[in-house]
Amino acid sequence: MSEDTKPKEKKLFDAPSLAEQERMIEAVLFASSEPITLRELEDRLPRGSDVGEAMAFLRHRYQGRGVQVMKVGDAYAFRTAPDLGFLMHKETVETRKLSRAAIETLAIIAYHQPVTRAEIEEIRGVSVSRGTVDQLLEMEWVRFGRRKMTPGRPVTFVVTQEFLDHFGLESARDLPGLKELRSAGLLENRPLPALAPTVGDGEDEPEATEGQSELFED
Amino acid sequence: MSEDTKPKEKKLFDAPSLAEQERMIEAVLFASSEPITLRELEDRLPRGSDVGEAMAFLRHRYQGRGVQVMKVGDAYAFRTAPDLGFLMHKETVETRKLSRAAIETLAIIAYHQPVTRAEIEEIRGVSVSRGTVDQLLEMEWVRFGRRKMTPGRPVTFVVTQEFLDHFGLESARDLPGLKELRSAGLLENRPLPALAPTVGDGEDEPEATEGQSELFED
Amino acid sequence: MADTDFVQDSNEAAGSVAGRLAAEAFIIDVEGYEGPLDLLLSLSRTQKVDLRKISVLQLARQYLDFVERAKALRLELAADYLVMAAWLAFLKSRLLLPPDPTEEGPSGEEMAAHLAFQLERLQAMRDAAARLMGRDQLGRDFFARGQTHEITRVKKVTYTATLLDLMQGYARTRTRDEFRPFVMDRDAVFTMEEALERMRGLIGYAGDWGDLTSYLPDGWGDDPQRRRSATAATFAASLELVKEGHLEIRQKEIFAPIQLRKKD
Repeated sequence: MSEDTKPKEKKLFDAPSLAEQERMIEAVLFASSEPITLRELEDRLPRGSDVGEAMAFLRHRYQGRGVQVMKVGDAYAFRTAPDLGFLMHKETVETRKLSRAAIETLAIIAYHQPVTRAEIEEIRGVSVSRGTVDQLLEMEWVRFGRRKMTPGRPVTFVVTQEFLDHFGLESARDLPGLKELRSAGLLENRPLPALAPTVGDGEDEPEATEGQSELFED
Repeated sequence: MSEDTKPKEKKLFDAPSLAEQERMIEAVLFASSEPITLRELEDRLPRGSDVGEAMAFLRHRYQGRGVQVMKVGDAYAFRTAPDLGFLMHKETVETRKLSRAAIETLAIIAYHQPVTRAEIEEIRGVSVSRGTVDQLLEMEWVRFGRRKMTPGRPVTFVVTQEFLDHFGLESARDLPGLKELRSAGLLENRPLPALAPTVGDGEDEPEATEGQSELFED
Repeated sequence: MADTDFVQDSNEAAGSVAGRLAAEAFIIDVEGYEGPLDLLLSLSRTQKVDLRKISVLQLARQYLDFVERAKALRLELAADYLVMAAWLAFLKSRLLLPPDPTEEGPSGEEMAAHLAFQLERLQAMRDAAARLMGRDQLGRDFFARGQTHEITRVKKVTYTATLLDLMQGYARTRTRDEFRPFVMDRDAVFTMEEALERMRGLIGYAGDWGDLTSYLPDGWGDDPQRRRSATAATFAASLELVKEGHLEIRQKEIFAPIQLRKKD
């Protein structure tokens, strides 16, 4: 009898219980900044610990939990359960006004669709940056239309259903025409800057208005 | 029949099961080294989650484990069980050596908060060097509290959540021996008899009790 | 008692090696105290009693002895040590002399009680500090998650524009073509081009001198603003036609009517 119990006692003295070993592994794994191998665990835990078995228990314990013990190469680490990865992203939504260039490009696409980049540039009188179009595409307000049957077969842009939804339009044809814009006073709002390019050198006019507004500000 | 099942489905849709909420909290808490408030958890979890209840389950689950859910102020964090500290790599720990003056000042702030510099000086009997308070502020163990409603409206100091977190305290009320000190009158800021020899100018004391009640408010 | 002996001892030993060593130790001690209260607390330990039962009178004597010794050794004591010495000397006299009923201010006992309270409170804070530092500490005894998976903050920027923005934007791009017609649409403006076109059609019938005003288009003569615009445009157009050699123009005197006729 006593001979039977002796080795057990000895073992108990040498190493903590398996449950305790499991706790230890849990703590070490948790606090470590890198995955830990069984070898390293063995070095850290009291001598006589059966790290492999304790690890098996621990892995089992975390099965189906929000975090799991994953094997990374021959090391182990706690990892968020894959199905909960979405919790690790925090989305902050910030609403910004669309840039003037983007609005103008969007407007041209809406009024002239399907329209090529070259046509947009011709209407705007300036080149359209890639970023501007990309942004509109990303917002899903604009998408690619059919290619034009002209030399080079350029792609065209058209507005999307999302665009129409956003602006409360049933179709792009519902966009107010120039006459309506004018009668709504929209063309009168900024006549001088808009006039600038037509004047020729286009430098006198904007300066003039700037000068005036400065006068008023001062 | 269909009317019976509808509300259930609705609820299922609104929020995941409590077990699932627990998993989610577990994942979020595990991922962060900083304590997270219930409020923040609520923001992260699907709407309709009962974060408080899920937290209670989670805390229970980790009782006695190698890692535990600690309450820090009104936030929660996973921390390794204190009894397993011996397993960790000590060399990674470099707690800044605090001077005796800094430690004393910290204790005075913790036990007497909110406390003014003059009050600290009165208790210690020496002037508090700027560096001492700066160090505590820099460590984020101490921050400015409300100004006192006494002449000069001096600023006060209080301890922070980081302080609580560092010392494993749920709240400032759990400071060791706080009750005994209070009942022995040692947290009072007694008015000095005339000809006071001490550094502090001994502001009058409606604040002494106010300070302690604030401990409970927080 | 013991301490007065001590002082005498050191006085006797002054000059000897032992005395110098004692003096050195004393200097180190002085530097080791954080102010008078710290020194008092340290001195109070020699009484080996509970701080509540401390003899403040004895403590005052100990302190004053200390200061005397420092003076004897010509040590510079900080001012607050001397202030405390003065206060304790005063306290000592109050405690020793029978209370003077005419005297104002706190009694010796009250002052002594307060000093005892201060010492006890300082000691309590020191104990509290020790207990605090003796607690399990984060990063020393318990640990935070080593491998954090901090929340990636996805900043999602949504852009908005109103229909008005869109229309204004379009208007901006289109005013290049449309602005000029728009100006002409203003009904009070008669442009030179219009006048020129009109005049070209009319000069064939202008065989004799006729007033410029008779060439104004119908309906432009009544409203002053319209008349002004039409007159100016017609006059400019006339000059253009004169330049081209189609027309002659004259004016008899300043402000007299301008007259035109076809040039053959």
